[in-house]
This record gives sequence, C-alpha cells and structure tokens, in this order.
Amino acid sequence: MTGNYPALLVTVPLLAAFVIYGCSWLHKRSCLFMALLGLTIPFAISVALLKKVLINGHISYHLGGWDPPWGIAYELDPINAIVLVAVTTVALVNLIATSKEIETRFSDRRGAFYALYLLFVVGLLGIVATGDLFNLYVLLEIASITGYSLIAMGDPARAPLSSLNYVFMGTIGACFYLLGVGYIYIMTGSLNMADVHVLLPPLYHSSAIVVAFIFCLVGVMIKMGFFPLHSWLPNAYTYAPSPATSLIAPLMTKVMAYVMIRLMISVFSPKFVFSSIAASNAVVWLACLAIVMGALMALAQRDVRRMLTYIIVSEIGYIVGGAWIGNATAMSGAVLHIINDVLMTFCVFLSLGAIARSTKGYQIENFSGLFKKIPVTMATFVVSGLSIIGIPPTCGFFSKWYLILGAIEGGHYGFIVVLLLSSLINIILFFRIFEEAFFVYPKTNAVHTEGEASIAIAETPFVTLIPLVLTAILLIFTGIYSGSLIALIIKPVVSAGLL
Amino acid sequence: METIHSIRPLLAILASLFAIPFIVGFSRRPAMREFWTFAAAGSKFLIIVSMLPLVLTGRRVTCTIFEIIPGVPLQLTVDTLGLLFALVSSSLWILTSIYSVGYMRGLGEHSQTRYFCFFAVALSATIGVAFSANLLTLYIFYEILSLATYPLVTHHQDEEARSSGRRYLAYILGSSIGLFLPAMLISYHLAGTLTFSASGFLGASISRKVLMILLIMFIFGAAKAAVMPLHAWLPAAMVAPTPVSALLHAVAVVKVGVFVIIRIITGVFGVNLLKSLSLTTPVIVLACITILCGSLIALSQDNLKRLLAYSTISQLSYIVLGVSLLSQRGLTGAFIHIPMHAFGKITLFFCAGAIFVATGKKNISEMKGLGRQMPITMAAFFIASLSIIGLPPCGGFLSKWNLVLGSIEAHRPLVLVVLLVSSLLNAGYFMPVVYKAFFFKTESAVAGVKEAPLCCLIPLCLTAIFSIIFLFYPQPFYELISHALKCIIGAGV
Amino acid sequence: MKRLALLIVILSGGLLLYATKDFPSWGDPNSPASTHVSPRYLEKSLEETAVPNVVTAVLADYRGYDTMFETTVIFCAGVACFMLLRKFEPEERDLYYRHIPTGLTLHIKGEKQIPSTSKEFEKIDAIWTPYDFIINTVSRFLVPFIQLFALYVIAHGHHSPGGGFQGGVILGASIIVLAVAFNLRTAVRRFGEKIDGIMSALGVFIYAGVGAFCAILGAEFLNYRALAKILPVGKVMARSHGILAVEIGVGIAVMAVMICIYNNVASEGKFDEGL
Amino acid sequence: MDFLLTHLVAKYNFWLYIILMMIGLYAMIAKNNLIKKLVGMNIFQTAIILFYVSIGSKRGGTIPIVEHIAGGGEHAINPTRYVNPLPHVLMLTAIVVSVSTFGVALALAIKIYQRYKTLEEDELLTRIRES
Repeated sequence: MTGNYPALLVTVPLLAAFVIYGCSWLHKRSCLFMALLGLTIPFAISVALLKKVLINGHISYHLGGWDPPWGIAYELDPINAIVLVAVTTVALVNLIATSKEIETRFSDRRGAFYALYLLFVVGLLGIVATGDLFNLYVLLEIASITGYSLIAMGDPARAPLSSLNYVFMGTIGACFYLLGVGYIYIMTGSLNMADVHVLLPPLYHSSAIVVAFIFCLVGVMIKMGFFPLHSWLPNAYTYAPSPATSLIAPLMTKVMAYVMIRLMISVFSPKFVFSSIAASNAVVWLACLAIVMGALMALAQRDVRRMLTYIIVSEIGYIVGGAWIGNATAMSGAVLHIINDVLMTFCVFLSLGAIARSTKGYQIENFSGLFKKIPVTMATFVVSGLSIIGIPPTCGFFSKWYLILGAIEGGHYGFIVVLLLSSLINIILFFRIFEEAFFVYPKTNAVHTEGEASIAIAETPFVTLIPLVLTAILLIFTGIYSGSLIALIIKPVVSAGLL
Repeated sequence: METIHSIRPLLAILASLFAIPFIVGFSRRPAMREFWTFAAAGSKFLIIVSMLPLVLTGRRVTCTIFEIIPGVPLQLTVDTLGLLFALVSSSLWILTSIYSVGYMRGLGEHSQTRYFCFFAVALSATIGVAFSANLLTLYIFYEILSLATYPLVTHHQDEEARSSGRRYLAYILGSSIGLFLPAMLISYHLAGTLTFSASGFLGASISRKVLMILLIMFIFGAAKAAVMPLHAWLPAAMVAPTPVSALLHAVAVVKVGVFVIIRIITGVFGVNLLKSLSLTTPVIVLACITILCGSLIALSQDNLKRLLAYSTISQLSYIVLGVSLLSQRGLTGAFIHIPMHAFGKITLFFCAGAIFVATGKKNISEMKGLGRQMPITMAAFFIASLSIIGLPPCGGFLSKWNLVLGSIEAHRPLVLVVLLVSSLLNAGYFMPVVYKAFFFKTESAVAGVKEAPLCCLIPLCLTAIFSIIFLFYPQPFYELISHALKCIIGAGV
Repeated sequence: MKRLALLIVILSGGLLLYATKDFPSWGDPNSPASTHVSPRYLEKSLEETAVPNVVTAVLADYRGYDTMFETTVIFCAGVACFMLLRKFEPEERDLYYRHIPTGLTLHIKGEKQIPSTSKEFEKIDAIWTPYDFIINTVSRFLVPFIQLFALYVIAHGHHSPGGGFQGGVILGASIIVLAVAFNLRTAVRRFGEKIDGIMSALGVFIYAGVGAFCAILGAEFLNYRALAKILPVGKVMARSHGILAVEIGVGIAVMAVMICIYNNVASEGKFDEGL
Repeated sequence: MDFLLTHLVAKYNFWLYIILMMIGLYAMIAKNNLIKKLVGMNIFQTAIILFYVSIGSKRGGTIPIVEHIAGGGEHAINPTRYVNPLPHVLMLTAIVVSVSTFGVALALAIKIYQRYKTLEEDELLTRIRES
C-alpha cells in the first residue's frame, strides 16, 4: 500500500469530495467530519512521502502501470514533497479553523462547499506532484474552476463579477499554457516532462520551442498574478468569503510559482532558460517593478484585505525575481520563499478572518482598540506581519536573506535595493495597522483606566484560536529551521537542477 | 584560548523570558507580579556573575543553539567585553525594577503588566546582544530589542507617544534593515562567515573602498548608538516613562548600539586591519561632531529629560570615539566609559523621575530651590553630573582620563581639544541645574514637596554611591578590560 | 482598451505564426508527434487492452488518470452551478395552475394551494404558458429511444466512436428534452434533484473507486490488470472490463451533471418551470 | 513562391487556427458585453482544439479503430495507416474542460444579472460605483 502513496495522496481527498457531495443530500451534518478525514489522511501521507523522499531520494510513480511517456507518471523530489506538505497542512488547518463559519454561512449548501474545497486541494496536490504536462493542465483547470466558484460565494455585490473576471484571465492563462504544451508536443511528440527534458536540447534554437516556453510561462504568470498580469487578483481575493480567501490566497499563486520553477528546471533546462533566451535580466527587472508596484499599491489601500492582496503581488515578485537571477542561492531563496510565503500569507489571512469577527469591516479605522479586545489574535497577526516585513527570527527574514545573497552573487543590485525598499514599505503598511489597534486612548492617565474598562476582552473561539496560534509558532520555527530546510531539501535539488 | 560549552549564556537570556508567563498570570496581583520581575532580574544577574570567574581565568563560555544558516550558527559566546556589558545592564535592571515599582505606582500608570513583560523581553534581548558570537545572532537580538522597546516607548498611547513611536521605528528599523542588513549580507558574501574573531573576519584581501563603505553602513546601521545625524529618535523616545528612559535609553538600548559598533570594529574588521588602512578617520570625525553638537544642543534644553537625552547622545560618542581611536588607552577609556556613564546617567534619570513623581515638574526652570525640598535627590544628581562631566571624585574621571591619554597616544591632538571642550560644555549644562536647585530661593510651586517615595529614592542613592566607589575600586573593570584588550590588540601582535 | 487588446492579440498571434515555420507540414507521417509516442498506442493497444478503438484505450487506460480528472472537472462544474445558483427559499407570490384536461388556467391568490399530488392540475408560473400537445407527445415518445441509443454509445465505445462522455451527454439530453418540451417541473418530477446530485457523485466515485480498488488489489492506481484477481478473465480482458466500468461511471456522472447544470441555469436555481 | 509553398500552403491549417484564436482572444479582452466575452472564450478554446486535432492528422490515415482495416487484424498493425489518437484524447478532455468553464461562467453571469440587471461591463462598473 505504501507504494501507492503518491496516488492516494491525491485520490483520497478526491473520493472524499464525491462521498461528501453524495451524502450531503442524505445527511448534512456528517459532511464536516468526512471533510476533516479527507484532509487528515493526505496530510499524514504527504509527511510520510516527505520522509520517504528524503531517505530514498526521487520517487517516480506510474499511474495505471504504464511507463512514461506512454502513461502518466508522478515525480516526487524533496522540493515538491515539502510543497505538498505545506499545501495539505494549510488546507487542513484552515478547514479546522474556519469550520464554524462555513457551517453557519453555507448551512444549506455546505456539502457542495466542502466538495469544492477538497477538489481545490486535489487540484493543487496534483499540479505539484504530476510529471505530465497535459495532466498538469487538467488539474490546473480543476483548481481554477473550484477556485472561481469558492470565490464567487463571497460578498454578493462584488464577488461574482470579480470571479468572472478571474474566469476570463484564468482561462486565457490556461489556454496559453495549453498552446505552449501543444507547441512542445508538435515538436517533440511527447507530453512527459522528463521525456521532453531529454528530447528538447537539440531543438533549443528552434523558434517553436522558444515560443512554446514563452506561452507556457505567460500562462503560468497570469495564474500566479505576476505584476502586469495581476489585475484579477486583488478583487478576487478581496471579495471572497474569508474561509476561501485563507485557503486560496496562500496556495494558488505560490503553487503556480512552483510550477514556473518546475518548468524552468525540469521541463526546459536552466541552460536554455538563462543562456538560449537571454531574457533573465529583463524578467528580474520586471520582478523588481512588480515588487515596487505591489508595495506602492498596497500603500494606497485603506482596506486591509485589499492591501494584503497587493502584498501578495509583490511577494510573487520576490519569487520570480529570485528564480530568474539564475544562481543556486537565489533559486533556493525563491523556493524557500514559496514555502514561507504560503505560511505567512495563510497566517495573516486566517488571523484577519478571525479579527473580522469583532470588527465592522476591513477598513484600517475598524481596527482601533483590538489589542485590548483580542490580544492573542492580534499577536498572531503581528507575528505574520513581522514575518512579511522580514524581521528575524520569523521565516520571512530568512528567505529574504537567501534572495539578497543570491542577488549579490548574481550582481543584481537593483533587486537588492528593491527588496530592502519593499521591506521598509511593509513596515509602514503593517505598523499603520498596529498603531491603529494600539493607540486607542485620549491623553491623560485618568482616562486610561476608563478606556481599559470600556473595551472588554472578547477573544476568538478556541477552535479558531488554537490553529491560529500554532500557525504563528510555525512561522517562527520555519524561520529557525530554515537552515536545515535549505541544506537538506532545497539546495541539493536546486543545485542538481542548475548544474 | 580554551572554550567551555555550557548553556549558562542561554539561561541568562531566557531567565527573564521564563518570568513573563508568571508576570502575565499575576497581572491582577501587582505584588506577585513584581516579585516575579525581581526573581527574573536576580537570577539573571546571578547567572551572569557565575560566569565571571571562568572568563577571568581566560576561558570563554560558548553555547551553540543550532545551525541557522549554513556556516552561521545561532551561537552565544561570553567573552570579557560581553560580560562587562551584561553585568552592567543586568545589575542595573534590578535597581530599575525597584525604581519602576515606586514610579509606576506613584503615578498610577495604566497596563503595568504589559510594561513589565516588555521590559523583561528587552532585557533578554540586551543580554543576547552582549553574548552573541556572530553578526547574525547579534542582528536577531538587536531587532527583537527594537520591537520590544516600541510598546515601552509608546507606553502612554497618546498622540505624542504615537508620533515619537513612529520616529523611533523609522530610525531604528529603517537603519537596521536599510543599512545594517545589506552590510551584513555583503560581508557574509565576501568572507563566507559572520563569526566574530579577535582579528576580524573581513580579510585584508578586500579593497579599501568596499571596507570603507561597509564600515560607514555598519556605523549608521546601528542607529541605536545615536551617532549624528541618526540621533533624533533618542530625544523623541523621552516620552516614555522615566524608568524606561533610565534603563533603556541610558543603558540598555543605546549601549547596545555602541556595543554593536565596538563589535563591528573589534570583531568584524579587527583593530589592526583598520589601523593599517586608517579607515576610522571618518568615524572619529562623526563622533567628534556628535559630541560637540550634542552638548551644544543640551545647553539650550529646558526639559530635564531632553537635556539628559542630548547629553547621552554626546556621551555615547565618547565610546565610539574611544574605540575608533584604535589605541590601547582609547579602547580602555571606551570600555570603562560603558559602566561609568551607565551608572552616572541612570542616576540622573532616576533623579529626574523622582522629581517628576514628587512635584510633577519636567522643566529645569521650575526646579529653582528644589534642593531644600529634596536634598538627597539633588545631591545624587550633583554627584552623577560630576561623574558625567568627568571630575573626581567620580568614576567618570577614569574614562575621561583614559580617553584623553588615548587621543594623545593616537597622535590626534584635535580629539584632545574636543574632549576638553565637551567637558566644559557638560559642566555648562549640568551645573546650572544644581546651582538653581540649591542656591535659588524656593519657588511657591515646589514649596512643601517631600522626597519621592523610598522605592524611588533608594536606587538612585545606590547608583550615585557606586559611581563614587568606582573611582577608588575600578579593579574589576580594569581586569575585565585588560583581558579584552589582550584578545583584541594581542591577536594582532 | 481596444487598442491594447489589438496590440496583445497581434503580438501573441504574430509569435505563434512566426513559430509555425519550424513545424512539420500538415499531415506529415514522419512528424515527431506521429513517430515518438503514438505508434505504441496504435500497435499495442489491441493486444494490451483488447480494445480496438485506440482512442478509447488511450482515453480510459493509458491516460485514464487524465480522464478521471476530466470527469472530476465536469463534476466540479455541476457542483459549482448548484452552489452558485440554487435558491431554496421561494419568494411567495400568487399561484397559477393549469387544469390539464381542459388547458384552463387557475389563478389562486393568497395562501391556499392545490396539493402537488393531484393529477388534474399542474403548477405554472405565469398566466399564460405555452402548452403544445404535439410537442409533448412526440418528445415523450422519443425519450426512450434517445436513452437506448445513449446506452448503446456507452457500451459500444470499445469498438466504435463513442464512450462515456458522448453517451452521458445523450442520456442527459433525453431528460432535458422533457424539460424543454413540457417544463422543468415535469422533468424534475421524472428525475429528482436529489437523485441527480447523488448520481453525479456516484458516477465519478465509480471511476475513482475502480482506480482505488486496483490499488487495494495491490497494483498501481487505475491498473485494471489487478481486476483479473476477482474477475473470471485474463489480465488483458480485465483491462477491457475495467475500461467498461469506468466508461459507465463517466456516463452516469456526465448525464447527472448535464441535467444539474441545465436545471440550475435554466431556472436560475429556482426550479420552477424554467424556460 | 517557394516560401509560400513551404510556409503558407503546407501549413495553412495552423494559420487558420491561429487567426481564429486571435479573434477569440480579441473578443475576450476588448468586448464590453460579458456574454460576448464568453463567446470569445469559446472561440479561443475551440481554436486550440482544432490546432491539436490537426497535429494528429496523417496523410492517408484513417480513424484509429484497428479492426476496421481489412487485413489489419491483431498483428502487424502499421501505425502510419491510422491518425494519431493522442491529440483526440487530449482534446476530448479539453472540450470537457471548456464546457465546464462555460457552465460556471454562465452561472456567474446569471448571478451578476440577477443583481445588476445588466451584462454590459461599463454599466456594471457605474452601478457598482453608485452603490
């Protein structure tokens, strides 16, 4: 059975989704339990797989017993194993933390909601694990369609329209990717990544392959909301229901960023990406632009959730820039930042969802006095904020460390400046909120005591609070152990890929 | 030099963190809460003292927590210099806790629990900086300190606190992220390591220009040292409750700043490298400017705490100056100025606080004739100001003396002049206060005020007395410093 | 906007066109696409899977994993339409009934209503909604034949063009014909929403379940050979049977989802008489 | 002339699909009406499907159902006589995907219409700004 882990990892939540939707017509209350089960098992499996990969190295699983390139294969190396763990963790923790809200908010269609939730996770897991270009497209569509509909369940005034825009952009992205794959297929006759990787080198100078690469890349970049193509992202994530936001916002963009790195390393080769098409400088500068613009646009927002979505845009800039600088250090920084960013974005959105319980809206003004009212929740919010700023020992600092180090090695001083600049802007962004939440009292001491009395502590319910606190702690631990993350998991694969 | 592996440094850091849960737990019962603060402070001090004999016998205590970045472990090392600093700050924490009890209760401040918690965190971070074995560890604790101090600075949570809190963050975080971090990364890129070594880890292979740029980035990156033009946060931070200003802005935070600079010069670049390339001239110039300007601005201050802040700014640059002289005497002066100034300045702050508690007065002009109402306080103030000016019978004299000799040793007569002029200026802004207090007739406003509560009074007397004692028994300091110098200078010889 | 769009379109189109110069010319039997991977399918599929229709073989076996997710995508769409559109609480208004024998329309104000069990009357949404005897009869007459054909398409997918998707769509169409010819209520009465929902899940579950079952039997996921352990046939025939099983699953799922999407979209989720 | 033969005539199919794709893409980006955008989306996807299918074609090849060739039988199957089945399989998936996307998009459009009673983008934006 353990041999089948790679398949089960994806198919257990799949089956669970079907069962849940079927049962939701008969017995609604059992849905949550099954959903939890359907996410706990994959979590366990993904951890087991990570261990296995670290011990035995690369795993290749042939579905249906057909060898690639004829059949479809799953390729697991340490990096995507750790990404899988991150995905399952976030999905599970988020479900636990937001279950209460889901149950109340979607009571009459919770079956459908859970089903789509699980299928979204299935899509992401498949995308990360698969070794087949076309299979990736199908799974991408699963993740997208579920994503569209989860997002559309939010604020009835705005969510459907922003979701529909997402549909258009997303479809363009997917179609571009599909076109690219078609071009690869017509030139090589294969769809299996490893096989294509072998077949391509003689074709590196054919314009068809270059165009194929460009189209795959642009498609993926649309999906990950890279700067000029990010227009769908802010609305979609701002108006989504908070349980969906805290699931989709951390995962979707980062997984697509991982796909980009996968394409660059294991479908095409760094040799092709960095030397045959000499675009790496241009892309890094674009990434710089993405970071700055994201930060500036975030600066212009008064709505905290919207601000965070723009921060995502600039974080994506970090990853793309790191990946395109083109040396092992920066690449490892990018991969590490994918993992860290999943965690910190998750933590910040989850805590925001919890905060929203006790505020009227997401405007900064609504945050006043929160440190007194919900100290622990705010503490987690602060931790995630500091991590996004990049204050040690939170994890955000360390990915920045490697990114900057890589930029120094690669001589991209513009990228360094931009990284530091965005950190400084993030300080402003977050301390704006912290101040609002911290400084509540009018002047004199006499009023202080009254002020304290006026705001009673109304902390978040434990079912949400405990996962939240654990996530915040996880942020710090990931930071502290990032050294071993790099040394054991990321660096070997990356440097093997880049050589 | 042999090294002992022990978790004592870690314990020293964690001691105050352990106390936090209890402090929070007993937030409803102040007595217990403060008991835990004392427990933390005492245990911290004892642990640090317990490492004294080891270090004095020429060994160093290290504690590697784990590899945080390949080649750069999260590591603590206790050497004489760090121990000196740790001793000063931890011993003063005890006194400050006593004082804060009196002060905070005296003024009925709000949310004291939060206050004590972050105070504990700040102290842990300070000790962490003192003991960190490499630049990254140091940076981590430095940042933690910056953030832990923010709620203390903005304790009053009013508009004024908000604006000065902003300024504080802007200067401290901005400089550390904008300058210190890249400088650290570049040196890591160049040297491949960040661990301090007595001869510095930045080899001479690096071009002079790069080294110069790095040095400047580091000096300004450590904005806690308040070297001009990055000093403006310190006067702003004076909105904090006085105990905070006393411990953090006279001892812990600002001294962390200069301590970082000392580490940079002695541990990262290495004295001999700097001497051979004579890189520190700009630093000396900056320090001199800061000394003079700080004193001059202090002359014009009427608010006592702001005056003290500016005097702190100029005094800190003494240390920076002494280190950047790179001469044996100069270093001695710099190192010994750490405890001397610490005790002197904290006394002054204590006095200011005591006056505020007793009379509610912040401005010097309102303190005429206060000496009759509060003789003890003003006496302590007088002694401390002597120590800062650098006159016997106070410890400050020693540091001044050594600095002066150091400047001669380094053949920099101008520095000598600066030192002497600044001493005059110091006298110029301290003496009027004392004079007004004792020789003016009592104003009706302050008529009939009594001394501040005992909790406030005792610590300031103690510190004042200590700053006298140090003149006559400087041996322990000298011993530590001589060890330190053996490593720093001796390594090159 | 329009200018920008034109720019983007021309740019991407130009790139694509430019790239075609390296393509093998159309229908070239020696192009990599027709020489690298596909020959194996054409040569081996019959002896490896006992399915002469190579497309079916590749679809449901060689790349069966893709197809499972393809079915899942359909399922997603159905669930999404349900979740987005379905309205459970009806906004109350006057009731209209048609008296079937005469075709007269009753208009009832207020709370009172005719029990839905009555065969005489059927609920309608407006004072006048078309009622065409010929269309109704013809469609009612056609439906069984459509369904029979659908079953044939599903079952005969091994040997002729066809398979689960096509058959499923035709099956769904048979119900949708009812919905169009009569109205949605009639169709839903024939084929309830609950059944529909369960079947849509069941269909995909069959597919994934077969795959998981193979895994349980000790082979890889979706490796139908393992079914030989429980079926009285050889390993190759087992593949063929496995393909049939998943095709049936696909058929059920697609039919159910088609109906689900139609019902929700046509009635904006109100499940009244629809179009 | 030679260029025309090698690059236009021999590959006119690709040219047609690409032009079709451009039309669809243009409609998706530039059209104001959401339904028109949806139609554009379908054209786009259909163009890609045609493109793939045309990859699979072989001169003189017939549908890939092996029994139908007389004398073909179970052994010695000559792959050049059948068109490449893989693109057909892929496009079956692509069709299904596009149908599903279209369904979801329609549902969204309906939701939007229910609230704002229009599907013209500019009107939608003005109404949102008003509310």
